[in-house]
Amino acid sequence: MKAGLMRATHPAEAAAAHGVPLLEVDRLTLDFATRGGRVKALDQVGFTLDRGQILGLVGESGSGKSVTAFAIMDLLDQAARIETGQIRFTGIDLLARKRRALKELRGREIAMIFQSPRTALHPIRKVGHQIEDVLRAHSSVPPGLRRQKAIEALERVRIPDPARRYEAYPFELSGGMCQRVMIAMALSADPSLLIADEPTTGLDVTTQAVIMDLIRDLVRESGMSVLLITHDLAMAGEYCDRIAVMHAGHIVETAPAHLLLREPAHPYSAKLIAATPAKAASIEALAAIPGNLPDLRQPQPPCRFSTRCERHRPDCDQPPLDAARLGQDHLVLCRHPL
Amino acid sequence: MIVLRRLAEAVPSLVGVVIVTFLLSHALPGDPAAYFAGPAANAESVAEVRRTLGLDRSLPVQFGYYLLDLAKGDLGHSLTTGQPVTSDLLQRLPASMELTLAALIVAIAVALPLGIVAALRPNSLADHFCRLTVTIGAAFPTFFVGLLLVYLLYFKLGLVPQPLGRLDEIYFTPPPTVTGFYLIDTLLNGDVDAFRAALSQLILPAVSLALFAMAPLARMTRAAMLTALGSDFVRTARANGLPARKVIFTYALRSAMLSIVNVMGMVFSFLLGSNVLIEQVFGWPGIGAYAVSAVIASDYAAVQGFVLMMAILYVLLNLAVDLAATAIDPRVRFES
Amino acid sequence: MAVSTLIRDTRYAFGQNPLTLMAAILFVFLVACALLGPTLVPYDPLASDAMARMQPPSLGHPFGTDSLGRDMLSRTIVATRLDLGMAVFAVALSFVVGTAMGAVAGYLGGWMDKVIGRIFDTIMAFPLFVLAMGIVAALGNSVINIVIATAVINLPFYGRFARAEVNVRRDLAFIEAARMGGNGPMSVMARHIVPNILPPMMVQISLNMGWAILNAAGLSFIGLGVRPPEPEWGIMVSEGAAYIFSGEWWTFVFPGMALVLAVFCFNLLGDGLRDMIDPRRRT
Amino acid sequence: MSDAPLLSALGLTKFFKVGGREGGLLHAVDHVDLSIGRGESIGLVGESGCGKSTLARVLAHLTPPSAGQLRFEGVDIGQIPERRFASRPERARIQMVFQDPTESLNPHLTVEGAILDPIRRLLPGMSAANAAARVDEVLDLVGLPLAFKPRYPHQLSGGQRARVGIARAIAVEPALLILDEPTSALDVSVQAVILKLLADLRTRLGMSYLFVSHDLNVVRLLCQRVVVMYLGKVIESGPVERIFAHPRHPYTRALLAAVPDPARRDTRPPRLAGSPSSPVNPDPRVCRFYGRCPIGTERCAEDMPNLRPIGAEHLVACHYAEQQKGLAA
Repeated sequence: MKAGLMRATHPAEAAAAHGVPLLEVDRLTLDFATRGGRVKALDQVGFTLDRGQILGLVGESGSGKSVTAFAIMDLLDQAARIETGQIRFTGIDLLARKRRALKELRGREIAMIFQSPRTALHPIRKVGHQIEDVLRAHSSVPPGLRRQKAIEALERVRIPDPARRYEAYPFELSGGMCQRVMIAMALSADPSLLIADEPTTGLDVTTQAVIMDLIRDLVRESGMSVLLITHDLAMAGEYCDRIAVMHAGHIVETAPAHLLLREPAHPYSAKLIAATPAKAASIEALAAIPGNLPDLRQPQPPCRFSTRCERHRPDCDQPPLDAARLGQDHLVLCRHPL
Repeated sequence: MIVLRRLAEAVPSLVGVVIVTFLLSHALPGDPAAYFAGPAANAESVAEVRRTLGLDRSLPVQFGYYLLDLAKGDLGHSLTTGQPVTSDLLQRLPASMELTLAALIVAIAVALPLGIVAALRPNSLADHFCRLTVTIGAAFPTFFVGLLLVYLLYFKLGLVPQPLGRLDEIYFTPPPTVTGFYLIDTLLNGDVDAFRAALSQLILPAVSLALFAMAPLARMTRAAMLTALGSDFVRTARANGLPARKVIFTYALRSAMLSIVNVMGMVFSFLLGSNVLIEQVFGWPGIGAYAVSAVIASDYAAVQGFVLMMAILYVLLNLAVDLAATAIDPRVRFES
Repeated sequence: MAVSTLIRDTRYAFGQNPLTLMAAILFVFLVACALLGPTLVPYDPLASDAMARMQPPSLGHPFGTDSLGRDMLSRTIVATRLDLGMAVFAVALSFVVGTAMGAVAGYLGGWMDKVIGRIFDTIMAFPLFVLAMGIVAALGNSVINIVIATAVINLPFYGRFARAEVNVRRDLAFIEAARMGGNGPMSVMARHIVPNILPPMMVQISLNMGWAILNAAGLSFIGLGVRPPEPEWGIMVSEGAAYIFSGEWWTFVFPGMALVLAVFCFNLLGDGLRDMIDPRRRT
Repeated sequence: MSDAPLLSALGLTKFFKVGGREGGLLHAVDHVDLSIGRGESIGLVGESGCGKSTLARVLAHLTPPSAGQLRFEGVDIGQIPERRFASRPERARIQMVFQDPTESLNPHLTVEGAILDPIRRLLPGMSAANAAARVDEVLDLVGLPLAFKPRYPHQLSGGQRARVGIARAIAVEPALLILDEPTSALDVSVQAVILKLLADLRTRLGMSYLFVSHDLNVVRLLCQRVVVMYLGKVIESGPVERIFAHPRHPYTRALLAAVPDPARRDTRPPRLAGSPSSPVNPDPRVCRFYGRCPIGTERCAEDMPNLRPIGAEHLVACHYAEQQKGLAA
């Protein structure tokens, strides 16, 4: 934990005092150069995340949820180009800042964990040393105390016998254990935002539950915020405060989790919920979504779901399409919401 | 423990090597006795050779004698020098080793940084330069590169001494033998001028050899670094905000080293083989040049001895590479 | 792969990498020299001319003449057939034998795999050029034996490659699916595995050709195999090397450059093919 | 005959040798009894490494069992070597749909070629014209337009590839279709379509399904009976409604409690700690779940519980199955 004195100058703290959300993504538009032309991967993506909240970014593969996270982390590959938009962290636009200034934020204020934890850790470096690498980069922990701090970090993510695990290599640990190590690394600099990109994909369902419980507990303990990226609506429903649904580079709906699952306003959200086996009472009740994801190399109508939508009307094709506010905290990108 | 196991694993290779060299000299079409007797022999001397070599006995018995001789370190006598092949080879070995190791060091010193820089900025100028150098380097036969360098740097520009051996013995005296490596022995002897002279003799053959060995090294370094840099764990390191140096060296390079060490075996194979050609070009008094004159003179025992010694050397080098890989990769250590 | 995508990928590979296109043109040129060489050249490559010894490159003799007054251009071009021929036969031999051995070892496993693996290991336990020297020295000094020696030292590359490729694919889901569909081991091999490993094998062949050329030339450079006055690049470089200290550079530079061009061409082609088949493995 | 199950396995066992000289035996499938009725749909669940995929492969005759009996339509097929099995009528009767639709299609075969291959080999009596008609028929069954016949796998979407995989398997009219996580590589929306297709095909063609999955919700929707495996052993089996409502084995309970459910928001069901013990040379006296089990008594460490009936068609391998009613979830 950081000392009280440092806390006072903590940017996240200062931001909270002014009522600024921790993270605001605003009209982010981004495309990729591919062999088949430029792909508009994100179009006017926007959402906010407050302190101590878990926001679920839910969508099918190719919807742009990971790209959004990578844009926040400045981990995009060379083919990607951000056209417009802002990513504001504690009110400061990250895209306008210099690379160097960004580097200081990354890992310290914003940390990220990934899927398939076994390959996301250095295969031939002791996990304890990997945690120490992060400590060395971001904190003023004196070298003599780093080992102790690393073991504490392992303890914090409920790893039994942390002193022994400190010496372990990733291949000696189970997938769930590796994910905890990665969380320990991410949290060792006490970030105020954790981005979790499908953190339980590839893990068994029992391990998944343990990891998700852990993430929720850590949020409660430390007051950090989590951006949870997942394709699993049921999981987002169980663990997130708010959910943003993505479809083909658009955020089609944002709402409190319980509201979104109970009364989805966007036709795609509703279809997605009905297609989730967890929600269906029988196979007959399971709904199929007709058609395929649109080919983003082609020019798109204002609503990218329109070709698959049963509620499609002529005015759906009239630009511009802006998100409509249905309630206090309920936004939907549709002219004819449910 | 792991060292012992690796040693044990090298045994089958050595057995294979011994069997193949035996077969090459004893079981091939044609009359081995005629080979061993040399080109000047008549029917009687061939028969004599056949008897003394035991070639009139059955193959297994011959193999037994062969093993017995090997155990005694006896590889037969050379026709051209009249000396036992073993002592001929051992006397010339340090010259070859010095050249090979020097080439290896040059190759690594150039190829590794080149490969790393190319991988850090794919499709940049540095990358294209790396690709071009490597492709050209791999296309030039070592002996031709050697000749070109001699022609340009010695004959045309006079930058280096005449390519005749390890040291110009008219002006310099060879140092007393300690390691057999002139570069080290001259320094131990405190003779800086001789050191410089030995170095200037060594540079051209070592560079010619290195140019060819560089290609696989640089290629593998680039490929392994690219894989490592694109790997999930490097992304994690970046996301955790580790400094670039840390990401590149501790994270990417360390895991790339595994693949790089693995091509060392092939590099050694190239170096030891090309050594023969380069020694020929530069009049280097090593075992390669010895083998070439033996081949031309049909001095069979010498050729066989050379092949066997090279193979054993190679097996030992590979063993060292294996041990190095084991030291880098904990997964191998934990296998047992 | 469909023909249309193959054409598209080929055009992409050429477009991405003009060097590959250059290599393809060079390849055609080399093949033409190999096939038509003797009919194209201005002089008889074996005819010596005491009046025209050691002449530097000129209009009459673009590559100059050697110590016997033979035209270097004619000799260099005519040598293409022998040099490429040795490499082609050696590579073909090791491709056929090595792939068959490797595929059998990889698919059947068991003791066959162990024995074949041991053979490859033993070959690889030698520095390969040294083994080739030993084989030619033992078998006798002839062109055929150079081909055999070069084939033997290349065996493990094809064998191990084929074994690994078969091994990887043997457990792939589509092979299991083929077995579910009633394919026995032979038809799994012939219809489902071999067509899939052929493209990567082609890359291997192309990369291997350059190496085989170097190897054969290296052997003749030290006096094995090819005998004078037969025109062959390795031996021509070796002959020319004798005049290096008197400055007659053309005697070794032109045959040497021919070697370089040939090897360069096959290496580039191999890289290009690899790009075409798997852009991710680009190195 | 009509009462006899379509497939029955008795003491089916598959061991793998591991670890070189010391020679451990990995008990992937350890004395499993299982029967599949005609037209029945069975779900096989468990975490990765529990042996469910190996069991599916043994049942599909892709890998021979180490021991045990495997009867299919009254014939003991367990000991028939693969070479001969490939040409037996039973080969066509048992078919399989694989996990990854991309990896399970030969990249060099067109859609038509992929479906035609098993028809030609397994239905040798069929004429070329009939075989071609059969291809059209199954393409229609799985909802793929005939225009897709000349396409190669890389020209298809994930959902279309999954359909081709299913078409290939049902083309030879199997009685038993083994589905190894057929939708785990697919997106939710595509998964829903494929699941509905599978349910529809079963009612239309009357096949039996063995549905291997880690997703309990999918099994709930598609299967009548569920079999739960843990470390090579079947630890519970029974009708789907009963198992989901009243799981009796502590592992099954934990598994069900771990399935994400928005309704469970902010509750904290008991979680399983640690990971499974090693499947290599397990102690035959100790319950496989011992050490991770919240109950775990001395008895569990000395006497491995056998699968025993506890209700109608409901079998459990736990000494304390009866006391499990009141606990949690």
